[in-house]
Amino acid sequence: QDAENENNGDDTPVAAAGSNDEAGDSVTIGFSAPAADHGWMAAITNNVKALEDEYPDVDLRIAEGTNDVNLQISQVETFINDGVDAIVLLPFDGAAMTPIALKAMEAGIVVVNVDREFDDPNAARVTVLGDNYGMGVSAGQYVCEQADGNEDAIVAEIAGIDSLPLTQDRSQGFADALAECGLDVDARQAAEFTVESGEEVAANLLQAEPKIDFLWNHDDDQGVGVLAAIENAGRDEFVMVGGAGSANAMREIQDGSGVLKATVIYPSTQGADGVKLARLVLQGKAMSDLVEVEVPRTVQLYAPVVTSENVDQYIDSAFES
Amino acid sequence: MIEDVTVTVPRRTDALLEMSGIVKRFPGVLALDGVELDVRAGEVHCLLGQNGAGKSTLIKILSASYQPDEGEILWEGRQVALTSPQAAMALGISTIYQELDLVPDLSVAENIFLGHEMSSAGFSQRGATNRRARELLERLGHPEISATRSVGRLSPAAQQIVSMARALSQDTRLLILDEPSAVLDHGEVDNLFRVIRDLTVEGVAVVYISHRLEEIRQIGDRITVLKDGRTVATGLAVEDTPTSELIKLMTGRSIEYVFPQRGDRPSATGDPVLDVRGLELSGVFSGVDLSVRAGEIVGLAGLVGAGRSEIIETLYGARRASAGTVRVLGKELRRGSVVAAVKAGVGLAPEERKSQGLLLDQAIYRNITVSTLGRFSRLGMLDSRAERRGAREVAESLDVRPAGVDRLVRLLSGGNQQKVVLARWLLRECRVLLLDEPTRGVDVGARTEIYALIRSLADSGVAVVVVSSEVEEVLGLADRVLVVREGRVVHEGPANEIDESRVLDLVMEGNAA
Amino acid sequence: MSDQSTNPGTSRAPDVGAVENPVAPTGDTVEVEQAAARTEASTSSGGLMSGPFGRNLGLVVALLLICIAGVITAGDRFASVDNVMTILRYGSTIGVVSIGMTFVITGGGIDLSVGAILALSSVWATTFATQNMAEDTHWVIMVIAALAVGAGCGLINGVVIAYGKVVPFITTLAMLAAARGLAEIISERKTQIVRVDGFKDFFSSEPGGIPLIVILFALVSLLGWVVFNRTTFGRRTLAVGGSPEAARLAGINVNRHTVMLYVLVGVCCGLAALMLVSRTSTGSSTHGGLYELEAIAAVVIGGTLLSGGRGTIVGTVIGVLIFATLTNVFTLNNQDTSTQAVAKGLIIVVAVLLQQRLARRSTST
Amino acid sequence: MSDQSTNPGTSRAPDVGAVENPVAPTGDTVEVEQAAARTEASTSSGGLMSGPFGRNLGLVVALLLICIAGVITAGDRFASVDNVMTILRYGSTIGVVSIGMTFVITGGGIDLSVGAILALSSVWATTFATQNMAEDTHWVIMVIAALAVGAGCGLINGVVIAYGKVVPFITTLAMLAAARGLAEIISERKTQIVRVDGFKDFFSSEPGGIPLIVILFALVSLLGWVVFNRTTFGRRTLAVGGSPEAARLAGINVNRHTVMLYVLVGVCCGLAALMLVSRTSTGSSTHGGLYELEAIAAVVIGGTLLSGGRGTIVGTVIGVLIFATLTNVFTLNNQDTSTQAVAKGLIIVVAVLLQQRLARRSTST
Ligand SMILES: Nc1ncnc2c1ncn2[C@@H]1O[C@H](COP(=O)(O)OP(=O)(O)OP(=O)(O)O)[C@@H](O)[C@H]1O
Ligand SMILES: Nc1ncnc2c1ncn2[C@@H]1O[C@H](COP(=O)(O)OP(=O)(O)OP(=O)(O)O)[C@@H](O)[C@H]1O
Ligand SMILES: [Mg+2]
Ligand SMILES: [Mg+2]
Repeated sequence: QDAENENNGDDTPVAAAGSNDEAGDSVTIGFSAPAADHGWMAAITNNVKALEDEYPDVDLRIAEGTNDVNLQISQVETFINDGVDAIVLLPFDGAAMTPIALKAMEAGIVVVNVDREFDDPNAARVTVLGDNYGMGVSAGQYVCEQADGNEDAIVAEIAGIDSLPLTQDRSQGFADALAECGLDVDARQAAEFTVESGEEVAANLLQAEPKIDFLWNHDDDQGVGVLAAIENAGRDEFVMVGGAGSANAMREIQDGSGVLKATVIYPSTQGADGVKLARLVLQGKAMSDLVEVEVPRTVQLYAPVVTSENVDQYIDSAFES
Repeated sequence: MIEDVTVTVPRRTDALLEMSGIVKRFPGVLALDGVELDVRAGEVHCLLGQNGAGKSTLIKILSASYQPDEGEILWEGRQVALTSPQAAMALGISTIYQELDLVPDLSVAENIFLGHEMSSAGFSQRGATNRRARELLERLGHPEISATRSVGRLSPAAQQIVSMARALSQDTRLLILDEPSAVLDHGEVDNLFRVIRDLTVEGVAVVYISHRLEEIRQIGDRITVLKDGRTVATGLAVEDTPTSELIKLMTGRSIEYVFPQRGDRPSATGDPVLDVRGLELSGVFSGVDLSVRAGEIVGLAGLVGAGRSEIIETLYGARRASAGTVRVLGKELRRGSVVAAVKAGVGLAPEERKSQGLLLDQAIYRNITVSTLGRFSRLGMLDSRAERRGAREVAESLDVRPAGVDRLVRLLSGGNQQKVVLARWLLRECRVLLLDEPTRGVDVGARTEIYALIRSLADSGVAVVVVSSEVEEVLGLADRVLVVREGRVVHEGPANEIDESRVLDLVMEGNAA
Repeated sequence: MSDQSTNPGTSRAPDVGAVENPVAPTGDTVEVEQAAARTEASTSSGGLMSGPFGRNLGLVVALLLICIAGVITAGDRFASVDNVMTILRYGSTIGVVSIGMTFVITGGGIDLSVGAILALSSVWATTFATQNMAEDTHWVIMVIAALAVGAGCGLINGVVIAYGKVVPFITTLAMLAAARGLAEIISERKTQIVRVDGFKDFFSSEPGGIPLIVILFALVSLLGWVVFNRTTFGRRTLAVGGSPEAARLAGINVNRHTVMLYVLVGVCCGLAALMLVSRTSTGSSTHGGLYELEAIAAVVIGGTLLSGGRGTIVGTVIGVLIFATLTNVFTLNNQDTSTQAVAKGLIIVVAVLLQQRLARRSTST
Repeated sequence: MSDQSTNPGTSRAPDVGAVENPVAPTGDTVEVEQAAARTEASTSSGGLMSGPFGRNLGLVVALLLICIAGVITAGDRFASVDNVMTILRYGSTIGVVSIGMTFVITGGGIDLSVGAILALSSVWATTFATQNMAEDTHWVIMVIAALAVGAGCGLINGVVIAYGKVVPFITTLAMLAAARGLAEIISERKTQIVRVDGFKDFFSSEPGGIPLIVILFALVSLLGWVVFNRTTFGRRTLAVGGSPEAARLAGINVNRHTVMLYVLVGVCCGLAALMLVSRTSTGSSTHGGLYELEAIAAVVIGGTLLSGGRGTIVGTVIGVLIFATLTNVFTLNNQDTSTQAVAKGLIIVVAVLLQQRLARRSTST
């Protein structure tokens, strides 16, 4: 309470960001996400957990990660029953979680939608989006750059779980960007975001395509398996681009001796960003670098390409898969 | 009794059922090869034949559980095609199968009416069903069987009654009973016969299959004999056909002595090989003392349900005794361990041959060597040549038919299956052999062979314990007899000092009161 | 020739009397007692209250223990009407599937394709075509579509199993792959959003304060109980599962009955699909993931014999509630997935052991 | 009867014919007939080659058809040594697990926890502690760790099943949850990368141009075949699975044998974990996802009876190859996952039907 008062009376103009970090009213925030069955998703949850120590004024309730929308709905119901102040939701399936999110909003709870978008704008106060389409575009543009006008280059793609909308978006962005420079995807297989599936799919794909020029792999976690398959097959004639941006992939890029030359970041801090924004909304704060006095409705994160040139800039914030 | 029947039953001569030229092939087996059978209303027609002669196959064709490959069936003079069990039932053919076919988790009443449930709009009429079931059970003389009890809880004998009730629950014109008496004791069999007579008076025809020839004498009117899938005699009048001739028709040879001669037994005075003291299984039996010497055969007589099976299963370690000791050659066995018993040289031929004794879907030789695998292996590697040779030797010495140890046990006749179980322990050269109903469902020929085999095993120094519901068998085979009633041994003494009626008295005592 | 109809004593030991004969020393001493306990329990199925209660004592105790754990760790947050509704709403979908699964398993089969059928039904009911038709006519069209798809898949399963003689495990595994694949193709892997308001309004209504899907689950359970225990269909299911040969000889058309069982579970999946569609307002090829394992687990924990011939609807309902409550208590306590998984594994085994011991005690006195 | 006893060649028939029964389990009513057919076949089977071949004719045909499809659609890309190695490498991990699964299923059990045990083994073997230890001592420590973890999990499964009398389905389902949860806790849900070079070098070596993991799979299959068909252990497994009660009364220690079966499959999972670790150069709690279904499918398609008592190692190996080749052909043709799933479902059913029909024909002539 002392801290709170201090905070209120504190007008130091140093860094507005700093003042946002200072303790405010105690708030309870529920967090629910899909099952942490791969590195990126695990990093999402870990980053959220880390906030608990950072903000003593936030009481974080983290529900079990699940890929069953029925269960995830019931978790949100539990949050509503509990009367939490805000719910940060990374839905397994955005559309499927919309009704319950609406219900939470109706109950006066601040809902922050992360990563996979609801199909009703009223279902969330703030939406934090990674840019899946943009991620595909970034990867495609990088490939175009490297192909440098060669329209015969053979491009392969190893996607993530194919039944997720985000995978569709990434592939769409990739295809659209390639089309700009006259390329297209010659072989595409979907893995399951796991190391094992990455290895399996890559081993077969490499066999199917005796010569490849570019390979985009959607996810660096399954990428560990893809790289293993490439090593097993003794192939090195192509350039591989990763996705998500794990520390592992960045070390690989830094090292520069392998096929992996770049990766497109898909921030694993989205969940944590969602929690931070929820806190700001609840405490009536704004994003201090903006003039705007309210937290904006939508925040879309940027999907930069990391190459050996700029890897040092990103490697420290990358997640360990 | 028999005279009564022949007087009161109005004999009709017109055949209710005629089967002719019935052929049934199974892959590699010609089970029926032109069988003839005619059955008249109101008669008890007995079907005789050795194990594997084709009796069960024939009646399964009659109940439309199998389709014949050739031959025709006339019902009241009209040719019929029995295409499904329902079609047979619609004609009024009810069957009690050799292998009890009941659903353990349904109640008695539900089993009785399974397939022709009393229902309205799909809803079971439980009240009416139970009432009808009780009536049927009462008619069968077993009002004590609760209609709502689940069948799995009943003793085999009671299950047999339920099967009967099931057969009677429909309008029956022809009742087929395939070895119904195998699980019944004396009193029960008499009761069964009473029911059968009541039915024949009403004009129901009965086809009766049994390996106990004295039953045929008691209940039968006419006889058809099958041998190797062919009819060797049909329509024989029971009164005019001596048993010896029946045996000859069935087996193709004459059998003089059913039970082997007891030799003089010097070993019977030696130390006991098997010594049981104060054995108890709480709630089932208690205070059982039993000692068997090398070369001795001890018989356990008693009613079905007296607990004889439990006694030998317990001393074998298949159930954990609540008190008492079992010693083999002076060494005490670990309680509740079959492995220890087998190691010590004890062998058991269990009561339920098919489910407890045999690996039905495996070859004969594997069933024989399953307890002796160690002998045919080095460091766990089997020498299957030696294994087969070993198995073949025993199988041949027991005359398991057909020869050849690669056949699946499932396809053997009951008698030969029993020989396979015996062969297992013969191969193991065990010191103590426990036999539970060794001749249940076994034909006269094989029965004689099995008796002889048991005797010769004893003569070679094995201590044998035999449980049997046929008092005659116990008295004929054993040297010493123990009578068991309600979990207690009520009499013990040499077999030749007690007769059948005395045993029956002992067994019934208390039941009658 | 008619080789199919000529076989006695088929896959099970032919001697039914002997197989489950209480006199037989089954397994070992422990098992004999269990067999006795089990049969005892099923004989006393006379009264609705006394029977199921004694029989399911272990389960009820397990459920109570979980509830007590919930109250201790989460207090009023656990023991509130809202929370109970949350648990029930969550359990309803899988519950309806589990009721159907109880029939199939009791009838001697198994269905691994329930989740996939659910997904396919949900997708089919929410395709643009169906929704357009529904808008033009009535949303009941969507309901019919879902149920018909479920029934159709069940029919295929049933026919392949009963007449093609392919073992249920393989048949339904194939259906799992095929139905989910088809759902993905139809939906083009997109989540399909329900736009028909009548449908949404109906299914998310809460007559008397109780969510409709919970009411549906209750109705299906009740109906399931009646069919299972009070109709010839239910009794024949036990016969077909416990002893197909005996059932055949009793004149039951075992093949047809088998087909009906799979159609039944298919229809249950269709209904569950509708419930999930209303809950999520979407149809998706990812719906119902791993429902097969969850449903089978609930059924088996409930006391239905995996090898067929013995089943209990009440047990299944309690089994479903145990899993739903357990998950809820974990959520209330902020447990992470991994600890939950380990704890769940332990709890499953302990519940079954408890159930066995208590069932034996309660019937051996 | 007499035609039976004069059947020639019974005495010199080698035991192979009888060991692995030729006919796939086919539902219910056809079985006795098949049983008869089987004897027929086993009495007349000439040698080692004809036995497994005739018996698995349907499977071999299915595999050939898939290969032909591969050659037609992908030509040399399919029919190359490299591609064959790709298929084999892919099938090796699941293959080793399936060999173990064949034993458990034949012995009357089932193991749903194989994937989870594999994950736990892989994680344990690659924890930093172990890796550090391995650097200090020798990478063999990692091998021992993986095998020991597999054996330990199997031991727990076996003891709970054999002595606790909890049905295998529930026990191993619980183990599935628990082992995967534990794997996540140990690895903190991170993918653990193998840093020990000796290990990598050894496992990714290709003696004679054949990848070591393929050689391991071949060795395990061979060993499995020998144990299954030529040892007392294999023989007892058949007995225990066929009729546990008869086996027990014949003096077999059924409980101990059951425990050994689960330990065996556990060790197979440990070995498969090492293979997967070397192949992906990582240990992860996500390894082995859905292996339980894949392994069971391969085993059952191969002709092992799901209810126990009859099994075939050769069939299992062909079953594994069918699935691996199928996946490969789909990938070569750039098929999407959904189409693959639908096609796989159809192919599974067709393969089993084919197998049944051909096995019956080949043995009834
Ligand atoms: N389903 C079947 N498949 C193959 N052979 C069979 C089948 N059923 C019976 N057999 C064979 O047909 C013959 C006749 O068998 P059946 O059961 O009719 O004999 P049975 O006279 O009833 O003998 P028992 O007195 O032992 O009951 C036997 O050789 C038997 O092995
Ligand atoms: N597991 C069990 N559960 C319930 N009752 C049982 C069980 N085992 C045996 N009984 C009952 O115990 C009694 C003794 O049966 P048992 O079979 O030992 O008698 P028996 O003298 O051997 O008769 P039989 O001639 O039929 O073998 C019977 O009434 C039987 O129903
Ligand atoms: Mg017979
Ligand atoms: Mg007995």
